[in-house]
This record gives sequence, C-alpha cells and structure tokens, in this order.
Amino acid sequence: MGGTPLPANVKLIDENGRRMDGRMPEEMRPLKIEAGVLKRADGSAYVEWGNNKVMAAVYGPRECHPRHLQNPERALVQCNYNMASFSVDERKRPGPDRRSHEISKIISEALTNVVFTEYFPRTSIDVYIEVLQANAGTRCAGLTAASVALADAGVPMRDLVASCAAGKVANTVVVDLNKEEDNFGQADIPVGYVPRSNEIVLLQMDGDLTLEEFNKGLHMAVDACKKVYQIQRDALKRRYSARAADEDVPAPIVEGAMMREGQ
Amino acid sequence: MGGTPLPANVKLIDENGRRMDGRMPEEMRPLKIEAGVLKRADGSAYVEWGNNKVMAAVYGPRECHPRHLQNPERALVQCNYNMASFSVDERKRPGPDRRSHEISKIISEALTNVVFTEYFPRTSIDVYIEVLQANAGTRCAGLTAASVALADAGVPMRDLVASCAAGKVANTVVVDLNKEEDNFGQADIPVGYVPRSNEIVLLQMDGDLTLEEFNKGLHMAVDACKKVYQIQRDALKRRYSARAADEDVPAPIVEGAMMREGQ
Amino acid sequence: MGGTPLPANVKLIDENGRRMDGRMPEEMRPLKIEAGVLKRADGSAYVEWGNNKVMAAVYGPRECHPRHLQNPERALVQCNYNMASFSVDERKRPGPDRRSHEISKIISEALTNVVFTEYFPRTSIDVYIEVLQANAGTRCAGLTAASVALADAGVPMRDLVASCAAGKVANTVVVDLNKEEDNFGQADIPVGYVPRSNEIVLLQMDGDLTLEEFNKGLHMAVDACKKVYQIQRDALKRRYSARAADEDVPAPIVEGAMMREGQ
Amino acid sequence: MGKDVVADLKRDYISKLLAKGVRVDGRKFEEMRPLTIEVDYIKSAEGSARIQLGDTQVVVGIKIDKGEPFSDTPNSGVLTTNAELIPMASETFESGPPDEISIEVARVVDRGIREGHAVDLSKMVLEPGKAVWIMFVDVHVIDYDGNLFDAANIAANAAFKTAIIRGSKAGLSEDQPLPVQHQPISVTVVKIDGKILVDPTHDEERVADARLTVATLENGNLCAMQKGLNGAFTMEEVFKVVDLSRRIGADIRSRF
Amino acid sequence: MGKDVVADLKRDYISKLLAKGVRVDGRKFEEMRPLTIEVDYIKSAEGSARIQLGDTQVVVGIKIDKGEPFSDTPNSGVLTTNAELIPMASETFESGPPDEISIEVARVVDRGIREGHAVDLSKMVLEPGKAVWIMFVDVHVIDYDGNLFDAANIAANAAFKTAIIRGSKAGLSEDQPLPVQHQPISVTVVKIDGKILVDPTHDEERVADARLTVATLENGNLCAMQKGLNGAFTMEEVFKVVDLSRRIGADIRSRF
Amino acid sequence: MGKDVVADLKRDYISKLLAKGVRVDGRKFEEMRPLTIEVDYIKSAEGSARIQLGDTQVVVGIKIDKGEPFSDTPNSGVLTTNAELIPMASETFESGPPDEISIEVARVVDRGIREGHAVDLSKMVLEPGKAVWIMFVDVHVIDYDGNLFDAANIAANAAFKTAIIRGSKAGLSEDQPLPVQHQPISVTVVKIDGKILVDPTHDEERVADARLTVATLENGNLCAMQKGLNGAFTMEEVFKVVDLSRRIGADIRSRF
Repeated sequence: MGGTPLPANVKLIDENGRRMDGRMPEEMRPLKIEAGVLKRADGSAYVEWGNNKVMAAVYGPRECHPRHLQNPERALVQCNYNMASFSVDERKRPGPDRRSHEISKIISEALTNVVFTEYFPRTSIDVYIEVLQANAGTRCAGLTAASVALADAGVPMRDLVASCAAGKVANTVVVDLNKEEDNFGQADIPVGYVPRSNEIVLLQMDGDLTLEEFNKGLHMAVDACKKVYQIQRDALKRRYSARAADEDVPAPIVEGAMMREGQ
Repeated sequence: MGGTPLPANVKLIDENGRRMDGRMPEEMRPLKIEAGVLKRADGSAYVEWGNNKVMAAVYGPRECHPRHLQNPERALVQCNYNMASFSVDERKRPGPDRRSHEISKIISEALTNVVFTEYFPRTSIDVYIEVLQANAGTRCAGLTAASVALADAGVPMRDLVASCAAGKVANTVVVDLNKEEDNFGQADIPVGYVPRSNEIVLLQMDGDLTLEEFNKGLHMAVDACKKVYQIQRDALKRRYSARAADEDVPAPIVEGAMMREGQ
Repeated sequence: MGGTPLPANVKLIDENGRRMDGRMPEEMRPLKIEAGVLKRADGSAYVEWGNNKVMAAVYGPRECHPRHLQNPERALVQCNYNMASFSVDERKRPGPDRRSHEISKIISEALTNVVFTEYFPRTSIDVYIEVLQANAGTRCAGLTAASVALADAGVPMRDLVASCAAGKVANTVVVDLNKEEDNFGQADIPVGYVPRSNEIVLLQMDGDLTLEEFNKGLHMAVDACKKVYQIQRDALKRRYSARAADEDVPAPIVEGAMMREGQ
Repeated sequence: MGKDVVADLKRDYISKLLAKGVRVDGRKFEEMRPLTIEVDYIKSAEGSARIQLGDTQVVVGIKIDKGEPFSDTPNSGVLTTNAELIPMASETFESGPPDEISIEVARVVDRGIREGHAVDLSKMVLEPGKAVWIMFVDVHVIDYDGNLFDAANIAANAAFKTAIIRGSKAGLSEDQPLPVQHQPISVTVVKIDGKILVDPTHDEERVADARLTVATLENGNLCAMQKGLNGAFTMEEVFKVVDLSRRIGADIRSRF
Repeated sequence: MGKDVVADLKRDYISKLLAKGVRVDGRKFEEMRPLTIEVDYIKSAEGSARIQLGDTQVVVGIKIDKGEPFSDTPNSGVLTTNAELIPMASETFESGPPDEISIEVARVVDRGIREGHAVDLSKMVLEPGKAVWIMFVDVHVIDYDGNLFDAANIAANAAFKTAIIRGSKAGLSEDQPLPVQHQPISVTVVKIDGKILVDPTHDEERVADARLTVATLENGNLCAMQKGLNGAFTMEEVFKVVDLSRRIGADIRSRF
Repeated sequence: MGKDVVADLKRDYISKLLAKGVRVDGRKFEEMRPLTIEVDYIKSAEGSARIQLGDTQVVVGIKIDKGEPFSDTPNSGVLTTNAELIPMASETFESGPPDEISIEVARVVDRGIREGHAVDLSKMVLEPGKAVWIMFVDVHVIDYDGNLFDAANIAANAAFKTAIIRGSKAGLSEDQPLPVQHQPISVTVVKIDGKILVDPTHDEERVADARLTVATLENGNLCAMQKGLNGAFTMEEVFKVVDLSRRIGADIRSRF
C-alpha cells in the first residue's frame, strides 16, 4: 500500500461503520457492464465501476505472432493491459511500464484458466484492456471486462472470471477499495474467481494482514466476485437479446453455451 | 510556422520588394545538382540548394526486408530521410524523430507515384536522404535529389518528381523560403510536382493563408518546380554523357527512356 | 587512461620499486580459477583476480538465433560481456553500453581464433561473461574465464586464450594494473595470447608510450599470459579429476585433447 | 495472397458503386458520417471528449501540468500532441512504439491546432522563461473505421472547449478555463477512380489512390494541409478540396 | 515438437513419482532445498549476498546513493528493485530488456520487502523533500533451477543484514548500518496434480499448474502474495499455503 | 550460399594476386589510397571536414555547445564521439541503433583523439565544475569502401584544425579557435595470407584474417591501438605495424 500518511481530517470509516463514500464494508461500488461496444473487435465490453472506466476488446482466435510463441496444442491467451495517459491525475507516459507488464501477465493466466484453449491450437486470442479513467481496482475491472469481451467474441469458455478486491482500511476489512482507500489503506487483495469451479485464478496481496484478516478478506472478496458475476451475465444476456433481434448476426456459440450451463 | 516574433531590425521584404537575401518573391535560391556522386549505391545525387546540402542514394530493386512488407504485385519504395546531427545550429540527436518519420513517409509516397513499381514485384527500392547542412526546404531538396538518384540507379520511372515550396512572409507570397523566412514567416507550402502529368504528389501547408494567397502560392510553387525539373534533367544529361564516355559502364535504362520521353 | 590527476599523497611506485599493493612491476595480482561452477550452463568458470570477480558460462554449440547470422560453414562464437550494476562504486545502469559492446566483440574474435568452429556449421557457441566485482582488468579476466568455460563445455579448441594487460604507471612499465593504477596511470595494453601458436589474438592500447615502452610492455604482458595459462590448465585438471571421480559424468572431449596436446 | 484477393474484390465493389455515384454506406460523395460528441468524458483529465464518427471512436484527453518552456519560446505554453493507435482499435494496429501512421496522425492533428492557434499559448505562461503550462493532447483511438485525422481533430477541438487549467497544480487557488481562441477544423477526402470522397471509411481508405486533409478557420482561412498516399491531385482538385473543407468545416464548427 | 515430447515425458515421470508421494530429488512435499548464504560477497556494493538454494544461485547487490525523494513522499528514502535474468543462468533466458518473468520476479521481491517494511525508509532521509538515500536492490540470477522468488527474497534479506550506508557518498564522515527492521520471508509453492510442493525446481515449475508465493513477517502477519500460472487454487489450498509460509518462513528467518 | 560462393571467388582472386605481390587496385602493400580533404564543408557545424580515401567518403562534423562537466572531471571539457554508419553508405549497413561496427569505429576514433590529446580539453572550461564546452565529433560515413577507422580519424583531425568555439553559445562576445595541440593519426592494416596490407578496401577487409589499427603522435609515441577480426598477429608483426604507422602517420600529418 502507498504508505501515505492519512491527512488529519480524513476518516476512512466513520462512527456508523460507513466508508468515505457512504458504503458499508462489504458493499461494492456501482458496477455497470455493457457488452459489444466496439465494431472492429471480435468481442468487446465496457465497464464503469465506481469512477473507473475500462474498455476490453478481443481479437481471435487468430494467427499467433511472433511464430515462436505458437503452441502446437493450444491457443495462447495474450492480454495487454494499458492505462491511457490521461486516466490518472498526473499524466502517465504512454506505453507499458513494469506494473502493466505484471498485470497483463496475471490477467492472461487467469483468463487462460477458463478458455478452451485446446480447441484452437497454434492460434492467439488477444485481449486488450484499456483503462480510460482510473480510480483503484483497475485490474479487477479489466479482468471482469475481459471475460465479458471473450464471451462476446464467441470464444468457448468453461465459465467467466469475476474479479473484485478486498482490503483493509482503518483496521477494517472491506471490499472494493476506491482511490482514497487504496492510498491511505493498510492492505489490498485483488481476487479473480471462477464461480462454477469455486476456484481462485488471480490472487495478489500487499500490505499488512493478520491471518484472520486475510481469511475474512478472501471470503469477502469471493462473495463480491459472485455479485460481479451476476452483472457480467446480465450484460451478456442483454447483448444476446440485442443480437438475436438483429437477424443478420448469428447467435454467438459461447453465449448459448453460457446460458445453458450457467443456469 | 515557428511563430517566433520578428526581431525589430529584420525586414523580410524591403521597400523594393526584395527579400533578405536579395531575391524577388518568385525567385528560387541557387540550385546545383550532381548525379552519380557515390560509388557504393546503385544511384545517387547531391543537391546544393541555397545553404542546404543534401545527398540521396538509392539501393535496389532488391530483396525486401522485413519479409512481411513484401508486396506480391509491386516494389515498395521506402524512403529514409535523416538529418545529420551537425546539419543544424543546435546539435540534433542522431536517429529518427517524429518529424523525420513523417517526411520519410510523404516522400516515399511521392516517389512511388512515378516509379514503375509493377515491374519489380516483391522487391524494395530503398532511398536514403541525408541532410548534411540544413537551411529550410530540406524535404523539397531531398525529394528533388531522390528523384535524380532513382534515375541514376536506372529505376524505370514515368517522370521525375520536382519539388519546391511556396510560402508567405511579411504578407507576401514567395517561393523557396530560406531559414530566416521559415522562422519568421507566416506560412509554408511544400509541393512535389510531376511535370508530365501536371499533378501534385506531395503537398503540405502550415501557417495562415487566405484562399487567394493559397491559390497564388500553389501556382508559384508549381512554376518553381518546373525550373527545378529542368536542373534535374540537366544533371542527368551530364551524368549520361560522362557515363557514355566511359566504355565500361552501360547506359542506364531509365535515362535513355527519360531522354526520349522527356523531350 | 582516465587522465585523473594523481592525488598528492599517492605514490604509484615507491622508492623500492614496489607498487601501491606491494607488487613488483612484473608481478600479477593473485589469480584463482575454478572450472565447472554452474549447473545449468554447458561449461563455466569463475575467476577471482585481485579484486575482480568474474563468472563465465558457455552454452552450445546450439541452434543459432537469429537465423540470418548462421554461417553454413562454421559455428559462430558470440560473447556477451556484462557488468553487474553493483560491480562498480557508482551503480551502473543494467544493460549493455558502448564499452561492453566493444569488449564483447573483441573477446568473441579472440575466442573464435582457438575454437574449431568448422566442426559445428550453422550453430552458435554462446559465451556469457558477468563481471560481479570490478577492479580494472575485467576484460582480461573475462577472456581468461571464458577460455576455461569453453574447455569445460567440451568445445574442441586448438588451445586456450590466456589474457593479461601491461601498462605504464609513474613512467614504469608494469603488468596487470589495478584500479588505482588504471585511474592514475599513463597507459594500458590488454593482451590476449595463444601460447601454443605464440600469437596475439586480442590487443588494445591507450595512453602514451614510447616505442621502447610499448615493446617492453608487450613482452611483459605475454610473459604474464603464460603464467595465466598455467593457472587455467591447473583449474581444468582439477575439474577433470573431479569429473573422472564422478562416474556419471563422461570426461569432456576437449580436456583430454588439451592435456595431450598441452604437454 | 488471400488478403490481396479480398482487397481486389472490395476495390471492384467500391468502384462499381462509385461509377453509379453511390458509396458503400449510401452516403453522398461530399457527406460526412453521423457525428456524436460527448465532452468531459474523462474526469481524471483536465479536458476530454469521446467522439464517434460513423464507426470510428476516438477519446481525446487533455492533461495540463506545470513545466518549463522551451528556451526559444520563453513566453509561450507548450503544446504536445500524441496519438496512440492501440491494437484494441483494429487488427492492423500493433503494440509498441508509435509507427508511421500514428506519428502522421499526431503531427497532422498537431499542425491543425497549432497553426490554427486553437489555444492561445501566450496566455499559458506562469513566469516567463521559467514556468509555463504544458498541455498534452492525447488521442486514443479505440475503434477504427477510417478518417482518424478528422475524428481526432474534432475531438481535440471539443475537448478544448470545456477544458480547465487546475490552479492547484501550480499552487494557485483558482482554476481557469483553457484560453481557447479558434477552432481549426480539418476535413479529409480520398480520391478513388478520380472521384473525391469526404470522410472516408477504413475500406475506402484502403483502396484510395490519394488522400488530402485541409484544416480551416472560422474566417475561412487555411491553417494546415497534408496530402497522403501514392496517388496525385491536380491543382483543380486541390482547390476543390479546399473549398469543400471550408464549407464542411463551418458545418462541423456549428456543432460545438 | 521435440521439446514438447520431452516436456510430456518429464511431466509423466514427475506425476508418477508424486502419486507415490515422492519428488524427483527425493524431497518431501513441504521441504525446502539446501540453502547456503554468503554475505558481503561483493565489495563494490554497499551490501550483498550470494545464495544457493539447491542448484539455483543468486547474487544480490545493494547500492545506496544520495538522490532526490519522490515528490509525494518527501520524508522517505527510495527503494528500487531490479532483477536481471541473464542468459548465463539458463538457456531459456535471453539478453535484452527485462521480460515479463524478470519483471514479475523484481516486483514480487519488491512487494515483499517494501510491504513488509524490511528497511525503515523513513530513516533514510538526509534533508526532507530534497535529499534522501536511494537504495537499489539488484538481483542477479547466475544459475537457474527454479524458485527465483524465494531465492531472491532470501538473498535480499541477507544482504540487508550487513549493508552499510557510506557517509562519504553524502559528504558525511561516518558510515551507518542500513536501518533494517523486519525480515519478510517469502515461501513459494507449486501445485501439480492437486499436490502442493514447496520450493519448486525448474522442472517442477515447468509442469506445474499453478504457483503461489506468500511472504510473512516475524509476528506471523502476511505482507505480500502472488499467484501465478494458468491453474487455480481452492480457498482451502490458499489457507494451507499461508500456513506453510508462516512455518517455513520462521525456519528460514532463524538462519540469518 | 550465393553470397559465400562470391566471397570465396573474391578471396581466391585477391590471394592469387597477393602471392604475386600485387593488390587488386594495383597498390603496393604499404601504400595508402589517394586522399582528398575538404575542410569547413558544413557551415552549420563549428568544424567539419569531408574526406575521400579511395572510394571511402566520410563527413565529420564538430558541434560545440555549452554544458556541464562530468562530476569527476570538473576542470575538463567533454569529448563525445559518435559514428553513424548510415545505410546510404553500403548495402551492408542498416538503419537503427548503432551496431557493433559503428560502436567500434566510434570508440577507436575516440581513443585516438582522446588519448593522443588532440584537443586540450583543459582549455575548454567556462566555470570549473559548472560549465564547460561539450564537443561532439560526429562521423558520418556516406560511401563505404573500407578502412573507416583511418578515414574517420583523418577527417576528425582535419575538422579540428579549423574548428571554432562560438562565444555566442555561452554569452561571450568573441569566438575562439579550438585548442588543438596534437595530431594523433591512425593507420590500419589487415593481414591476408600472412601479408600485411595498409589501408584495406572493403573487399580486402572482408577476406582479411586480422586487422590492426595503431595511432601515433608527432613525436613518434603510440597513443591508441585496436586489433580486430578472428585472426592473430605475431609479436614481430605487431612491431612491424607500429613502425608502419609511425612512418605513414607522419606522411599523412604533413598533409594538413
């Protein structure tokens, strides 16, 4: 955690147990997801989560470049997480930094877990996540958006990955930290969760937590992921209905599968 | 334009309508062109234009690298415009910057227009322009030199591209701005012109021009290009005579063609 | 040479002709070599030479990347000399600089001289030199270590390259300059020497030397190289004995050859 | 080769329609695609706009920070324009350092707003020669269906309109609006089979012979121009495009 | 394809042994490899350690120089962690800019020592807001047989122990020891066929489904965590690994 | 393979001629190619020279700007040498960051002029520790037919001769000549079939076994040396080349 000392007038948790933005500890920020927002990409999703605005796009399965990365037995899921230079208060230099390389890697790994990569040997499934406006929790928002974009692209998947963080602020375990809580908080635990297998595919932690706090936080994060999952599925249903109404567009394979399996 | 305010003692146009260096508005700076100045390149040309010194070299048609750029139906004309670090008052860091990338692109496009690229599928025709001494107008000088170097290399061409800029200084439309006029002037219009088709293949503009000024400037630039063209052809004729005198060297295909067609 | 002026209280050569660290002019710093210190590499050697600590590793002969560097008739010996960021007083930015590129090149050339590259067409023999602690003379230490690592890897060689520098400090020709002598000295002559052919395969010089001083320096450097050679061979003998004792590991081809030929 | 065959078929199809005076999407030759503009879209930016021009989507964010002037312009703020043609926007864009296309987009957009004096940089000086406002115009293309030049130009102009300079970034108590003074609007055409088409789609760009971008001001003056692609224009065609740009630019300007 | 066949055979071999409760090198599932630590190995560094964990060898050098603080932390020294997975260490590492793996190693090592407050950065201030000590932790991997996270973490902690701040670098007359306050030790496991294996070798890493690194402090608290690879963990498995890390971390800490 | 066959034929041809004591271009073994020098060729540079050595053409431009000294040499101007082996000069040069060859050329040229104290850097100090003249020696190779080391070295020495320090760049009213004090001239040989050939052409370089560059001063002292390529020299050969360099260097020096 940032380790920035808390200004005197800021109370992260008030006397009623409410957080700066009025939320209770287990309460997420408002989350809106819209699937199929881009024309050119094979699949896409837009996420507004609190003050985060994140876009995800999927291209593929397609020929894998560079060639030497091709896997003869499976598709490669390659995620590229990028923050727009204007997404943060102080302008960020364009291009990847070490943080974005790391996030790209762990999101790629989390998504690979749910994609039937064995169906598309030698190909690449490219996932692009653009953070347009950042307010803490962008990797969870990006992973959440990417899962929906993959489904929108018709990529066959075992399940969606839902993602949300827990954390500790003012010695209280909470979910879904906003920017102030992230800056002045004590710990952060981003989690990527696969509801149908009840497994964790993305997990990081930094800060200071007792064993008990960690256990509580992980449970709270998983519970929040389940709510995220519902919102992801609703977005895909809306997208499916919209598409079905448009005769020109065939129903995507995966959404059909998703609907069946997910019920 | 630079937008630098004009120093009090500088008069860009005097009471007789003459420019700082004594030229009249429609008068170009002295232009000397010499073809075939390098041994290693397949073709080359050296241009001294006012205080500009520019060298152009051509290699090819040759195998196109990287492979994925190969066009199965035509040759690729790839220009690389570069300013030597000592070509300007304040030393320029070696290597391409955004400006040189842009200039390379528009010169490549202008030259492609006149090369019979369909004769050499899958190949690359590489054009290197080195600005050794810069004094405004280097892209026009570079394009002018490159055309001659292509002809010197025997690359079959419909015609040469001749290039010169017009501009506006002290509310007067003039041709071929020098460095002071470029710094303190009001507009610049670099033009690349193909005399035989009477067409424009390079055109940029920046500054502030009324419609009338632009029209006048474009006409003046084209007229200047026609003068440049004559000097280009004279240089190639001299080169051709020199070569013909030397029995070892066969007459270049294109020059023969040029002479026939250009008369 | 650095050209740093000598502090008043420093005497590079004392009244008894001894150097700052007590050595006589023709005396090398203590040199220890150990072969076979890394598990993963095909061959390796560790050198402690005065206050230098240098590691060398060899991979290959193996497929040559990038492909266009492949030589259809011989192996390519590619050396990569690198200084760890903590190897010098002021932290060095990681990654190659111009100095390390140059040293990599001349060490590659010196080693190529003794390797039977014609036995392994189209392959690459990759030599990695890591300077962990630097105290002047790292290129000689690196070349010395690399030769032993090549032999340890079983790469067939005509001979080892032994390396040591001569130089001039306080108007005296000496061998094997240490850091202070390098900083405040007058000339440096790194030499790579092949004892069996009695030839020089690496040679540089900088500073100021009369013809006589250079001649004397070159002879002294070669004499020092002969001592280095003996220590290299002892290290390989120890390594050979250790390997022979371990039934699982076959005796390396080259050591056998070396021993036979070197006697 | 497969790619080329498709391109050839597309070219044939586009050409046949053009011969009948029709564009693939039904537009007239001199007609822009539908344009929607959303300003103040990015709260973390000092100014922003998301625009949709047909199926091309561009987000422009303006960041304004305190910094040092260039030594040769001590009495002027600094304008820097950057374009990111991120791979999200098209299968033809790649990650990595800006390529020729994104550099050309950035430079042509920059030329328009700089030479058209969209923002009065002389009013962005904190202490002459020492401290000025540095303005970054970042063009983020998220969906690409042609004509990035105009989409980015319009988005930048729209973003300027509501942009503010945050006083807190220089220890000042008050914010101030960005000193906007002009709206240099660019209009781009391509030439296919000798026909001039305004606001080309990606497919039209791919088969086009030549491209011309002209930026004009409120008073009808020209401030920037860029010809592209391998084809050529006659002088008459250039004057026609200049005329088109002045006319359509005025239309677009009225949208702000 | 040849490479994949070998990998498949290796996986089969490892799996069969694991089914019998045995690892290829004979270790128990929850057993670290032999660990040797040599501190003050590099005299040119302000602190250093060379450690050997099985056949993995890592040298960590600490450089401490005078510099400027970040503007948002005027009262704190600066910690920078860098990892060089040099090609000497493995045929799978390449020269060139840090790749994803070395970035992840650097960031996970950094997270452990930063979040675990291994060094009291508030005591590394020379003049608040102006001058602080900048500490570079450079991880140099010279022989790679798996589990770089823990090898580098342990080496960094060991190097801190005897590191000194050279007063001469800031014009001060006296050296001072690095203000070390905690020892955040990381323990890494992989999951193969549902089994949790501590301190994986390179071969085990290559066939592993998932990886989890947990760093803990003297008081048993957690300070950093990183899950890797395409596989998944159940919550129970996560809690088991946390427990393992606390236990084994205490063992390792006792070695300093 | 085609390339190698041609190379083999070239080698055979060169070898056969050498066996008869003849070089391809008719020169003696110890003979330089014709040399022409044009100074002050580049007006935008503070000093410059264009030289032609046989068919090798090099332009060297000297730029001198005000700047800061290195912290360990407060009383010395700064010399930086850079070589651009631009693709114009040869089909074997490529665009992009300097490769090994251009780095070696830059470093060997730099070594000669630095170690030979061509310019008295101690006279290029404006304010000790604060402001000095920074001199960039930029070597631009425009036509490449071998022996860049000597061509660039001679061009640099020639450019120094007439170079001026522009006072206006540091707010001074007067210009001053560059404080030139020595002329360290390098001479390069290659060894082919045991024969030592001075001033090799590109073809000779390509088939050469070994290369040696030696730079000497007016007083006959040695100041720099660089051996290259995979071949070897005996000590006697080295001494012979040193002797050649002193003799030919004096000839070249007399040309200035």
